[in-house]
Amino acid sequence: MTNNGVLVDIKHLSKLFPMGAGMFQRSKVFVHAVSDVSLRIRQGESVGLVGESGCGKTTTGKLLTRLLDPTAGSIDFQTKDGPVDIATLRGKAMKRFRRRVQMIFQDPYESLNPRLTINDTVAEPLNVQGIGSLVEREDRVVQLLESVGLTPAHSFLFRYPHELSGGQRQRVAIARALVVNPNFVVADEPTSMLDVSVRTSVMQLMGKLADEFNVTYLYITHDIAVARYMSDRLAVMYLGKIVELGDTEEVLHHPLHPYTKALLSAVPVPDPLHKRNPVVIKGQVSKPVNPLPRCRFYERCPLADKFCETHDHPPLEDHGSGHYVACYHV
Amino acid sequence: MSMTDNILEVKNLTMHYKTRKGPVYAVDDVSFVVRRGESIGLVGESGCGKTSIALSLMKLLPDNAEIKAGEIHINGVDIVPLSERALRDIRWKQISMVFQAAMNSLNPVYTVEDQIKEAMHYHLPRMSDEEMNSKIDNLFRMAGLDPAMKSQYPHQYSGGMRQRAVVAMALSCDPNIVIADEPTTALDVIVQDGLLKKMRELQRQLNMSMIYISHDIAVIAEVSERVGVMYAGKMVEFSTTVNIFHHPMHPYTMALMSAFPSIVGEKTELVVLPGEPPDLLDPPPGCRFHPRCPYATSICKEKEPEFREYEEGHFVACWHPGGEQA
Amino acid sequence: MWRYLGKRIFQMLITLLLFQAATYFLLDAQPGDIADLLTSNPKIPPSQRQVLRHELGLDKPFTTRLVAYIENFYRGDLGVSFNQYPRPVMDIILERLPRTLVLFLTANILAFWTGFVSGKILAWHRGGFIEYSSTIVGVTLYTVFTPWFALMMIWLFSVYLGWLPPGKFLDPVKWISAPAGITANKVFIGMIWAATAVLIITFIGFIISNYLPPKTRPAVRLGSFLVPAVLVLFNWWTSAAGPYAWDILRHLILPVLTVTLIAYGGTMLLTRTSMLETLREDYILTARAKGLPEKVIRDKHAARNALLPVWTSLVFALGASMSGGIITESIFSWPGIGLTLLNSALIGDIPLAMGALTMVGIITLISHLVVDVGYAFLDPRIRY
Amino acid sequence: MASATIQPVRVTRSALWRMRLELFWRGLKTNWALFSENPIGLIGLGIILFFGLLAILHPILMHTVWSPNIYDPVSGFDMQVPISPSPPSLRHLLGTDPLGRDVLSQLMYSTRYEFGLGILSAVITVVIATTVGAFSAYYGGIIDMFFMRLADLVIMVPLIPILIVLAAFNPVGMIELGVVIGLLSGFGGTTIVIKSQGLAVKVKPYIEAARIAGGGDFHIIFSHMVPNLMPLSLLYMMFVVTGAIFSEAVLSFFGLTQIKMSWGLMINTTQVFGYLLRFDTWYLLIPASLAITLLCAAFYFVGRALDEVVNPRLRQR
Repeated sequence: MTNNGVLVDIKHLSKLFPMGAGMFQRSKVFVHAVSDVSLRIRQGESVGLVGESGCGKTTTGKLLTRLLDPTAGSIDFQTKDGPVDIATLRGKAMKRFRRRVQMIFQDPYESLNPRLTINDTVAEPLNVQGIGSLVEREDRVVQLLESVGLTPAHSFLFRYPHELSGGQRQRVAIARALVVNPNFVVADEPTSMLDVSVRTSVMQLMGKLADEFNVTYLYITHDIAVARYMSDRLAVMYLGKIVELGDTEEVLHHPLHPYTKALLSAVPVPDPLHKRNPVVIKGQVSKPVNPLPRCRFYERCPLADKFCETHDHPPLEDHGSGHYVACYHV
Repeated sequence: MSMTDNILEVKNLTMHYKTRKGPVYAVDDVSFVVRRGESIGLVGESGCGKTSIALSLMKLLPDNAEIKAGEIHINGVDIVPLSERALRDIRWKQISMVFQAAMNSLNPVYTVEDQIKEAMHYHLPRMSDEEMNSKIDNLFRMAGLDPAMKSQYPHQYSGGMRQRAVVAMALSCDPNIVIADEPTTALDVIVQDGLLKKMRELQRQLNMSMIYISHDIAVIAEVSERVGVMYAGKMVEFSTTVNIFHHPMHPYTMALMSAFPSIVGEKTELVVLPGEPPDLLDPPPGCRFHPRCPYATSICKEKEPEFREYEEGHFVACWHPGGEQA
Repeated sequence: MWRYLGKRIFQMLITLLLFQAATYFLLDAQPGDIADLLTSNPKIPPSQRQVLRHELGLDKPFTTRLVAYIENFYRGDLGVSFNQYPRPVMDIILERLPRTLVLFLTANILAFWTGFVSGKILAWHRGGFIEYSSTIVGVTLYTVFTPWFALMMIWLFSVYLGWLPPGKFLDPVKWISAPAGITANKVFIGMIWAATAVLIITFIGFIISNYLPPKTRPAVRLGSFLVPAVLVLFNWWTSAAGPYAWDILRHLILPVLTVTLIAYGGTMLLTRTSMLETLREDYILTARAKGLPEKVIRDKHAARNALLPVWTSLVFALGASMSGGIITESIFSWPGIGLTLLNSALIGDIPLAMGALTMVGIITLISHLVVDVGYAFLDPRIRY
Repeated sequence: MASATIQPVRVTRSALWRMRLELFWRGLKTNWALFSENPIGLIGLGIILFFGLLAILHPILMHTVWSPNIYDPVSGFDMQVPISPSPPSLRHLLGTDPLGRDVLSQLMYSTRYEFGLGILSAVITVVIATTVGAFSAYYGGIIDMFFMRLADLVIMVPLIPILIVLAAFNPVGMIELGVVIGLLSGFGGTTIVIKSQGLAVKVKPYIEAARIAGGGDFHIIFSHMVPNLMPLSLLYMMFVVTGAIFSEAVLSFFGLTQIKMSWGLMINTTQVFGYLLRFDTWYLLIPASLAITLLCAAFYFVGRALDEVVNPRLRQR
């Protein structure tokens, strides 16, 4: 693979949502859901995107699957003919893109159409893109259902989502995402609605299928403990910005950004004897509505000073061995 | 142990829901004791009967639910046979509750102050208006909220603030016991951490008993002194938190511990617990956990294990506690 | 709030304009020109026909006439009735509007209040004989064929029991000997003012009573209703118009009762459903956990929230009630807008029919506005 | 790719539709099981079936037992009945009307047309409301604004007054009436309800999943949105049937329609000949009025019961 095996190259990606715009008036107020995010995802790795609700992680996922169009910046996706900016895709090229990028959603009760059978749901990407003959499609669906552990597959084909448990539904959703053999899958909190015992098996299944199908994951989650097990690298988002990025274990054990430190010390630990560091930040996440040109974390940061107040949001800089941090005080 | 030390005693509580397909035993023969000033955790997966226990403790059961057997002693009084009128005086005054969805447990058309005051009006009729106002201000400050916010409507609060308001409301009549049913499920970690710390602090400060209910064992580890583990309507293990986390005896508890990811310590392989929790309409015979249990033998399929004390203060319902072969 | 109100009123005017254009177009495109109808009407003297043609501008193109019509409407001129020539349509409508409004408002307020209270109580006591029988009553009232129901009311109260007059606005025999100053409309308007005054004083009394200690509340509320009511009654009793007012009142009772009952069923059923849904909410569980008395949970927590969807559905309920009102007016020969609409339509009096239809539309539009604005007061989550 | 060690059992094309039929049947059965738990719904269905039977029976009776000259609902006349209207007798089970026609025959004959009218307007309403609602919700913007303002305009005037004016100046029969009622409720209130439901469907993740699967707008509207809006449309269909039958009866009662025979017209005839407020000629007023009320109530009952099937939140355990 050329380009050092980079599969997705996100450059200065921004997404602004207008607020309170009417039919005939243009809004002057914008929510900066994602602002100037750059990230490279290499072929075969799994990147975890963590942050609190409203930090822009889901918006990033939607931009990557082109459910939303970016306001600025580009997403270059590696294809046979070299990198292509997905925002420019139209028609046939768009359909080809749909075969290569898929998504798994958070809520297994809402992400499957209640009026479609499991067969119809899993075969939908094949049907709408006209891949294979009817018989081939069916073989493929059966094969996928077996792969995600729904056996015997044909006993599931003609059942409806409401006849399945949460874990089984999420397996169906995984099968649907993988049925077109994609290279890149955006998984948006795929296990947050599942119970502990079921969650582990779905996490393990996703790991197994990543090797089997040669899939690259962007794993979006608010649960850092889960992200630890699902990702090789970790990107921490705060108010539309990536504030820290690096090898998962490195970030967990040596967090550099004050926000990451606070976040990690707030995560409860399943060990009553463990003593956590106290959380030092105050206040709560607000919406990034027309943010001032300074560090997004300024109001809550224990290290904030005059320099932070007068300078724009700090750039994401390498602090050795691929550990990037966006802070003036590191 | 004398009666007064045990603020709450649950004995052989059995409760079922009548459904069109037959009775669902959501709580089956559950016994435990809560001491004064102690915090207890109830942990289990969805549908294991945690919330049903909470609702039984307040006797706030839906129409199709019925307590079939057992006793619930609050301060020495069995509330199971009590009339609705008599229960009204016990609720909130002796035992109050923080519900799972704070978003929905506040009435959207009244101010938060209104909703706190109305309970105080009924339970503390001799309190003057000024006393009530200063008490609410105090409660707000204790819960970490600005008292100026009390005259706002619930929709003007953020998720974390709303849950704090609900905690303030639960404490308004100085209850002996507070049940918190998944109080932080919808919250972000930093907000969750703040709220849990606050609740723990208040519980110690006011010497209340608390019952935390959660599916998240990490949260339970943070807040409780003793823990009960529920599986399919049964309590399978009950002991001190340290015992449960470091010396679990029931195979289900052991499986839960090794399936739960943590951000500290070595990254160990998570162990998958095969299968899914049973359908309570048709639970498996014998031990309810046997179809998923790696240690199951023939006796597990036939006879239900007794919930008994294997070590001092460590109760387990299993034929092979600790996984050893019997 | 004011901005929202302004926006809504502007929207309403646009809708009204479009509506007028649509109806004008529909009626203009009729087979048989207006001119034909006009010239064949024997009540109009031949010498007047050409003048009329010119006055109505029937020779001009459609759009010009439409613009002229709408312009005149905003000047308060709706043209001249064909049938009651040369009486202006506006005159007829203004005479009949109060009669319809009284019927419509009284019946709907009564129906909403009783329907809400009984629906709330029914939902609280689920199951058993009372629920089933009242559901049947509710559904019967909701689905009964309105003309038949009105006829049954007449049959019961005026033919069989003989308590009330079977229809019409007043008893002509009685009014022949009326003194010169007393006309039907004058008396009726006087009655409306009196009733409004009583209502306003009662309303103020209720508001004031909320700030008083709970023990004195019932007395103040009762007083604020009884004192003005007795005063008004005494005033009518001594006045010469008294007996005539009583005659109108007697004629009013049966139509009001009929429209009330028709509108009652829907509100009652809807309140019941809405309550049952509200009772499932978590805040009801919280209220019960707080150990509040049943009545407080029902009235303060459940019913207050159940009111919201019932109130929104008023948009449709008022429309249905307007339809029911027209039917009722015609069965009782109650000379309001509904009867005017029906009669003018039947004899082809196009200007009058259009005027009446426009009036029905305006009443509906205003009630939609009232519903919307009322909702903003009821739901603190809505702030415009 | 996974190694397919397990030989999958192929469902061939011919078996596929059999499978779908079976699924459909199974769905029908579970829905019926839910519906049949509701006594009110069953009563409604019973009444509808009873009237359906009356409608079917009429042509059969006309061809066998009833002589057309005597029993024709419009032009029949019985020489053996001396005075019309005549009270019920063995020959005329519900008596004869002021013109000497058999009331029962009129009642049965009209049933067919009432059903036709109800179904016609309901189908028009459902097709329009579902399509417009789905498109409005999905595209939003200018399309949505246009249809919603149109709906505002349509619901500005209640159904009965607008129909009175329309019918007074145009010749209106059953079909015209059905089309007009269908259009008015299709573009009016029903669209608003379906659209708001459509907005709830539009934001479901399975719609996004369908887009990521590569589905276009039409695919999403017709395979995901419409099927999820259908149950609600079906429910409103029942209420439209009620509205249509009621409106026709009112208009015919006022004598505004060009319909030869209907329940409303039967009452109109009674009124024209001055028998309305007489209790001795009850057979002229009550059968037709009762038929209108019962059939309207029946469809309303079925709608209410369907509501509990469609909206699980209303279901009692």
